[in-house]
Amino acid sequence: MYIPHTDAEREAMLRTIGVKSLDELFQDVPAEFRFPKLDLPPALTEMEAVAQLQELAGANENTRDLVCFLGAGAYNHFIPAAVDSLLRRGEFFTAYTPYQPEVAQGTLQAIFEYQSLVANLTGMDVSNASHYDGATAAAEAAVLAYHHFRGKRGKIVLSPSLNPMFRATVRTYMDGYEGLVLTGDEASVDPFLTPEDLIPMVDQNTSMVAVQYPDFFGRVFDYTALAKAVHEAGALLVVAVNPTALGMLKAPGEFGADIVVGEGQPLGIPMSFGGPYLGLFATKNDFIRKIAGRLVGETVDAQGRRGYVLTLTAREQHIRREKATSNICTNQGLIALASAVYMSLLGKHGLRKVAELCYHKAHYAASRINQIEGYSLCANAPFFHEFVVCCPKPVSEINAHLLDHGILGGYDLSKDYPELSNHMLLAVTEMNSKEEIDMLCDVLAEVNHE
Amino acid sequence: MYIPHTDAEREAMLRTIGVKSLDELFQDVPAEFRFPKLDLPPALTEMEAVAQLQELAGANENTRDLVCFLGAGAYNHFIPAAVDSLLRRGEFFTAYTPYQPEVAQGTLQAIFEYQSLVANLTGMDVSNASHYDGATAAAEAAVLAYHHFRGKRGKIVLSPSLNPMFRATVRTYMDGYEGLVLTGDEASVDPFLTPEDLIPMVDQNTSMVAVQYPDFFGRVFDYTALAKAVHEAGALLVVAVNPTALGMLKAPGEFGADIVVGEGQPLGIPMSFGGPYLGLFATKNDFIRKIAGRLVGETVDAQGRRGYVLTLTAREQHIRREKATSNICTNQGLIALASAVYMSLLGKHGLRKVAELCYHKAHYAASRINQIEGYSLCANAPFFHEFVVCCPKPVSEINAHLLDHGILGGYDLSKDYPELSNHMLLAVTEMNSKEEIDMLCDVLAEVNHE
Amino acid sequence: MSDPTIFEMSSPGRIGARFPEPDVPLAELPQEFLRENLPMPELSEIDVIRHFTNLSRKNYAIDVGFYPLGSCTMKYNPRVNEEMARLPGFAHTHPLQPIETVQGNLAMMYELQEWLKEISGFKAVTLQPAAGAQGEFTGVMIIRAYHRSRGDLQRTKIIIPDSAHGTNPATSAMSGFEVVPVPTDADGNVDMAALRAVCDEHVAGLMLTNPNTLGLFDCNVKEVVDLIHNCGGLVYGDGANLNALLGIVRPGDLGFDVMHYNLHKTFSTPHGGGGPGSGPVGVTEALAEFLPGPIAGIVEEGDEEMAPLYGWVMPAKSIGRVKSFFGQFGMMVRAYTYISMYGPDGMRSIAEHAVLNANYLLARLRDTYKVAYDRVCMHEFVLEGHFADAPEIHALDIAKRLIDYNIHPPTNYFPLIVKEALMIEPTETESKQVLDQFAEVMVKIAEEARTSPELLKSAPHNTPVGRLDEVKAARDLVLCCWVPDKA
Amino acid sequence: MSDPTIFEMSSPGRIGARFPEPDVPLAELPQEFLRENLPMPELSEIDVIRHFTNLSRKNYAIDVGFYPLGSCTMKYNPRVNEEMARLPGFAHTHPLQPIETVQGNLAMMYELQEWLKEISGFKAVTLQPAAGAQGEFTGVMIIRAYHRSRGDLQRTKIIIPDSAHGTNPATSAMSGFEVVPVPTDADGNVDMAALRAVCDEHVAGLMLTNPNTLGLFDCNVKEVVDLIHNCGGLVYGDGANLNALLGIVRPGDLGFDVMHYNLHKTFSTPHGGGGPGSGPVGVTEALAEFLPGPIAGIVEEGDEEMAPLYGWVMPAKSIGRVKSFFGQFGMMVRAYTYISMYGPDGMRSIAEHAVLNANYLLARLRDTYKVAYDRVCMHEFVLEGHFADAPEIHALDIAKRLIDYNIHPPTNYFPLIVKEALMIEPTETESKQVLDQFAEVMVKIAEEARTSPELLKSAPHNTPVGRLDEVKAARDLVLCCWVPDKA
Repeated sequence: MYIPHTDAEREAMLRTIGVKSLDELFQDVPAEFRFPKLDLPPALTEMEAVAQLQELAGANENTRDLVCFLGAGAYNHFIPAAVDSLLRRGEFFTAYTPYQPEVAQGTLQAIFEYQSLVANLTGMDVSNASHYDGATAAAEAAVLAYHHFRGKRGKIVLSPSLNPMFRATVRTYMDGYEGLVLTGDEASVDPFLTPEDLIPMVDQNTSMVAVQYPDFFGRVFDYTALAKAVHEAGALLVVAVNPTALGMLKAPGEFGADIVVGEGQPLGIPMSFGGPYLGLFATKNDFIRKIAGRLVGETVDAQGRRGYVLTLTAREQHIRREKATSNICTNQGLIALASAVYMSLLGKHGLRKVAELCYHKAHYAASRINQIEGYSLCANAPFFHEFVVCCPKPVSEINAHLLDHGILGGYDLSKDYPELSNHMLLAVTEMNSKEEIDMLCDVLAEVNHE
Repeated sequence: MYIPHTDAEREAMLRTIGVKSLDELFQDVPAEFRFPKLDLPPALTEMEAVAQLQELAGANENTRDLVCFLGAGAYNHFIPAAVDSLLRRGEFFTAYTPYQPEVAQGTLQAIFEYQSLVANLTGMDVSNASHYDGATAAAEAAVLAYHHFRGKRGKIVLSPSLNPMFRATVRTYMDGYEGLVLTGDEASVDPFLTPEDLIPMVDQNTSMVAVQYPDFFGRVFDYTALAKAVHEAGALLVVAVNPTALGMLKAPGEFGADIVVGEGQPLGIPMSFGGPYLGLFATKNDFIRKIAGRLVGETVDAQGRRGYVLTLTAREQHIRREKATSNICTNQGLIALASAVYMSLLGKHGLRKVAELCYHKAHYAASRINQIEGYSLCANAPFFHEFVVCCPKPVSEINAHLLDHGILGGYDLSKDYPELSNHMLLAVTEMNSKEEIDMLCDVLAEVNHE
Repeated sequence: MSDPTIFEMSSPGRIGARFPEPDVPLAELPQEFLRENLPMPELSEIDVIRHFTNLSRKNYAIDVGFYPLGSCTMKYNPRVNEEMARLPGFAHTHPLQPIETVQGNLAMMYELQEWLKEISGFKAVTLQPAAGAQGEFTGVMIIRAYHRSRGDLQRTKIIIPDSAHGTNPATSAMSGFEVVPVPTDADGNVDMAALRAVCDEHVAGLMLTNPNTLGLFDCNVKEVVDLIHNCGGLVYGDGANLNALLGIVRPGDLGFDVMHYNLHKTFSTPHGGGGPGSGPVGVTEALAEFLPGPIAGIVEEGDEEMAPLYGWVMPAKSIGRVKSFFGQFGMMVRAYTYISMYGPDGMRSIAEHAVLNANYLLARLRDTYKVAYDRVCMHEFVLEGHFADAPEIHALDIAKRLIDYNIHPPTNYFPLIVKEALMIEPTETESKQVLDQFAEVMVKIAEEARTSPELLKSAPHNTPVGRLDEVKAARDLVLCCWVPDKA
Repeated sequence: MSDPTIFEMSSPGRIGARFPEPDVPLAELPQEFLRENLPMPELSEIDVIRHFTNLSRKNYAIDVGFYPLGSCTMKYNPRVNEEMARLPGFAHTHPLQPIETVQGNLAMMYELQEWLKEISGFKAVTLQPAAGAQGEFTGVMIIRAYHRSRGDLQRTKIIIPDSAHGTNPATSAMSGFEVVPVPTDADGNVDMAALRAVCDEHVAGLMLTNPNTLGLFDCNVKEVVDLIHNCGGLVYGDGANLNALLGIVRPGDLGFDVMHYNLHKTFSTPHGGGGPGSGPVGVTEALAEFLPGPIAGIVEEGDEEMAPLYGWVMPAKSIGRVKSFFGQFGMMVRAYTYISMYGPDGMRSIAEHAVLNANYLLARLRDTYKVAYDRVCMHEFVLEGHFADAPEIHALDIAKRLIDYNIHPPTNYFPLIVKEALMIEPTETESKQVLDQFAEVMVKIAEEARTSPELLKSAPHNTPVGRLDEVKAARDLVLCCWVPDKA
């Protein structure tokens, strides 16, 4: 309990207010519903709460104890200790949104730097101050595209190899827009299609085409031809990225992306059972005034000192109200800060290095698994650090076996793609040693022979 | 590696210096010994170092997993999360000793408050800014007493129920003083003697008498009569305290202690395998100018603003040099801060509460153990949260059995007192639940029947 | 003094965090896909630590002082919550792990759902929404789905009182509804006549903030709810102000159909300088099947010997996902810890003391500042930040002058229905001493407004920068650091 | 602005941290022993967090900026070290646990001992001493024990050059020795003639700081060591300046007999605003049996299948304990992590860059400030902080003026043998950019000393307090807060 009032103070305050009891303050509340008895467990002291939470946390198996080859949208990366050490500063985590810039230059400059880092990493002109996560960033891209064409283009093309959760979220967000068609990822479409296969779906009624890079199966494609076709149709190309991959791969800005979105979790954010994560959102200059969410801009004070403010706030919901195209206010401030610290610490050298480590280790794993009887790689494109393996048995069965050996196996693709039964999506990062990969291979081989 | 230099910067700097290589900077070093090849393991990256340290830490069994009844000078207490959260502030832990008060008011005021808290808790007039630990604080008390009588009193009386490590440390510190006799704790003396038994040892040649409160066996005595006898002989009474006990027990200042020392670890410091800990040191006003270690005092600046400085520095080694009576400079600054935060958080209410919890739980444990066949309590005084149990078997044997049940048993007193074989010293704190105590009793009973 | 940006500090070739060399045979790099330029900063660890440490020191925060930002519930963020969220068992679990390996997480989420239901009188809760605004969006989409599922397609309007939060109209619009505003009456309640006038068969629902943004509990709340229900609409409760109602009254009991919670306000998960928030949504039985999912549920009942098996349940007619995975899990751990340390009586105590503190401040400031609607308030109240005899002084000047006294300004110019609004929410974790100090400063500033208005106009005086040129910021847009590599 | 003290903030009856009610039957309290009054503050958690957060913001620290405090080695404190020391496996082990349950701790300590031996060329190390000063004390007591064990009781003198650290004479005195100073020659080395003059059969030993407090490597070090050895004495090395020697030269190779390490300087465990330090001591083979103990050792050799069993070993003729338990264990974890991340080449790189940085600054400042002994320095150097044409300016004024530029002052008025000394140690973790900025500020201050000396005399200008009245502090001693309860 964090209420500081002593009995004497409470009495004195009630006297000042001119009431006799706390109850008197609640006369406006309908009497029949007033002061309900709540069926909650009795209050714990900190010592007891810690014990209880430790027990809950201890009831999980975590990726410090398990060997993790699970990815599919959340990745097990190394986070330098300096990141959390800065997040723990009360001035960062107990501050509000920087509405009073004179006493919020810390948050504001940090976000300004975050925007710059994201713009540079993605090769785009400008980034916003973050969205909730990759999926909502993708949804906001769809909203932007819709409004960019003033609702006149009624089709959105979603690649089937765009993260299924991203696609689901886009669908939820766009449900309020009557007559809009979201297509491209129907069950009839080959999940392993190439970017070129999407081109025929793009027409003058298309507002945007969304693809992933590397895609959900880990594959790396050159989207130049697709971008050209999309632009020829006057539509926008939205690219969902894995930021780790951008440490070595061409930035989407280089092949013509109009909007880049992405899940920022790999940039120094713990997996934390799925959140809080970070929605990356960057665009070309053309769309600055249509971006949802906050933007920090540089300016000066009366003495000419450089400072930062929230800018273009006229776009935001508290000013435009029902004219606003997004209602986002609180975003992922502290998580954006974490990623800014992570990117600053790793820098040009470290970001490349991590990307290459992921790449080499994943390729070693893939080539070894490909040699195991009963297993084969089943998507033939270049890949980054995730790849699809065709297995001799259902993935759930294999994973149960792996778990017995302390290994968290790959993602069961049949959950999202019913036709991909026995298809496992494996992720390998800098955290996986050769020894672990070899152990994975040994157990996989063993499962096949059981 | 935390060296920021790039090759280009290094070259430019060498040019400015006017040398061609780094090696040239070391011409003064005898060539035959210059640049030895060091046989150290190759450098690890942070990721590798973390893995290695986690492995080492994991090779221990710790008191979060074990049930702990071990005390004997280090205690398992609950530490509110706010304590470490403040210690992690870079402005505290990466600052130096506050030699420049204008930019060190944070450290200085915190130490000033620490001094005040310790003085109030112990009932003394003044506290210093800390010593290394309880044992060295006891040794510094002996040094003070020696110099207080200008070396003319050649006897120091150490109670056998003063922590054996404290006694050992006092002996080491006083070894340089020729002709001094340390007595009272010879093997021939009954370890369980009472304060009154010490009185006959006190004479006009005695500089000080040191006792512990509660004593090493957990016993609580009224030292009033001893204090009177000591003072009548013109000597000083030094009392080593457990600060947790002072949450409920009379302060040593009330029964005439001249110097209070103690191990401050119970005040919010992790057990951390024995260190860093905190040496409490408080005295009556009479000895202010003879206290070793740092003191922070209140003063004002030219504008009359209140501020704090290191004061009475003329006592310190860097000014008095060979005239100084102690060489201490770095003390336990950050740990003193931790204890100040802990005492502030718990406050009057919490300190009393923790003391009572320890007391009640220890007494429950003692009364239950006393009922187990083969076991009995063997020191008949009131006790606080530690007590001695006479066991039916060697303590090491019992402890091995307890450990099999995940219990860290008590301290084997025969290590320090050969005559106390089969004597176990058990500590119970607020961290021990009734369930744990009952489990301890069950296993103890079981051991006896094996 | 302006701190250089991380790009300005960058030195070519400098290396911060290092990583091991590969322990596997090297694969060939896909040359055609490699980027040529990675224009990211090059810094050492000390550069980064110093830079962000110094930036943080330019921030005001709850940890630094009083932060009476109306409608934001800036209460103390307990440190133990931070520790709990960082326990490896929580922080290092992958969201797609088999349920058998994450029973602790699922049990925690399940219990938190149960607690949130109990606290506000709803029958089902989803923890998925990422923040309050997304909770609102979720709620409105559920209202939409509900009507649609009944084939009731004519309901195109959402009624929103003008005392509501600004997100409400934005949310309704983005969900495809037409927004119908209704005014506030002289007592600060919803204008019942105006409300009646717009209630018809096109009403999908009403979004009610209660206590509203004036800090007042709507005396007609039951009538409002009944009116809407009677015309076939549903009532959405904006839970942003739930702090005032904990243990006092349950929105579900009052007839609300759907409501979002702000874990980062009511349940003290830290605001983080602008997030992460967390915006669970509670609904009535009738709406449960529309919730976004998956939701933590019991998939195999337990018995005396065995704990139940927790797993994921997808509501039958779910509106779908509103984000990846299950929500802001780390925030849930914090809120769970927080609620478990208060218990049922503590919940009520939170609201009582939040309301006590607001009324105490109101009592102390009533004679100095005009109060827009002067009655007993709930957790916050709105003053008018102007004086007849100091016409040049605006709410903004008072706000900025507070900074000189090391106090964070209240929310200003909101709600829009109060002239020169200063919206003050002290929260329950502030002591009488802090409130007294604030009241004294506010009185002093009112005096300064008359005697030395220039002090207010030129405030703040001791901050790293003064008032900033926002027009320039929006006109000469600079949204990224100057990057040496690109220059 | 002065922050109130925790006692001034206290409110009677306020409760911060709460604890559970007892789950055992209550025992009778010992009434005769209970205290009546516990005059401790009564605060809430938010009070405590705000208070100490705000206090911390009044501190300068390495994390805030450049801290060139001579002889203190204020290098960057890596964050990973902090995390490692907090691992539950380390932080929550009891020092008296059976050795079988703490093999990780023992293995770490054993390896750290081995590494410290290897780094400095000694044959045995104890980790017990709590800080550098206690390491010195330990070393001198070992010298004493050595002579005594040989029946050589006439050795009553310790020779200490005047360029040594101030603790050296204090340590010798408290260990029962007479201190014999020897001066420094014109080049900044020990005056060999003076040294020869005092070398006789009464010499127990010499305490040599090398590099000395002038930052100079003594060119005659081998001769000095030989002289002392030849007269039967032992040579103590003050390891405070070891940072300059890592991988450059090993004191053990130079003939030193005993030396302390400052883990909180050389191996980057944080200074903590005045501790905890950690002062292990290394010795030659001949002195190993005198070390304080217990020391981590191998008690059962391992083989290919089994790791060795680590345990405690007590040296045969140990001087005894110098403190409880085994030393500042948490600091050892940090130092261990630090050394493991540098490795053998990294060690040398530390010293090289520490020396590079010092010589670079010396080169940039040589024309502006007088250099006491102008030759290639090691990790630090000493300037004279006065100017013939600005006689009223002292080293202190320059130091205080640096604060206005957000730089921590160097050590001043030490060493005593340099007039108006400013002792500057940049350390290896500072970049050229930081050094350049410092050099520019120092040049600017030298100019200000002539053009606007009042700027220096009245500095610092932007700190929470100005120069404080130290005389008053010592005269009107106030060493405790005013306590309401006691008043």
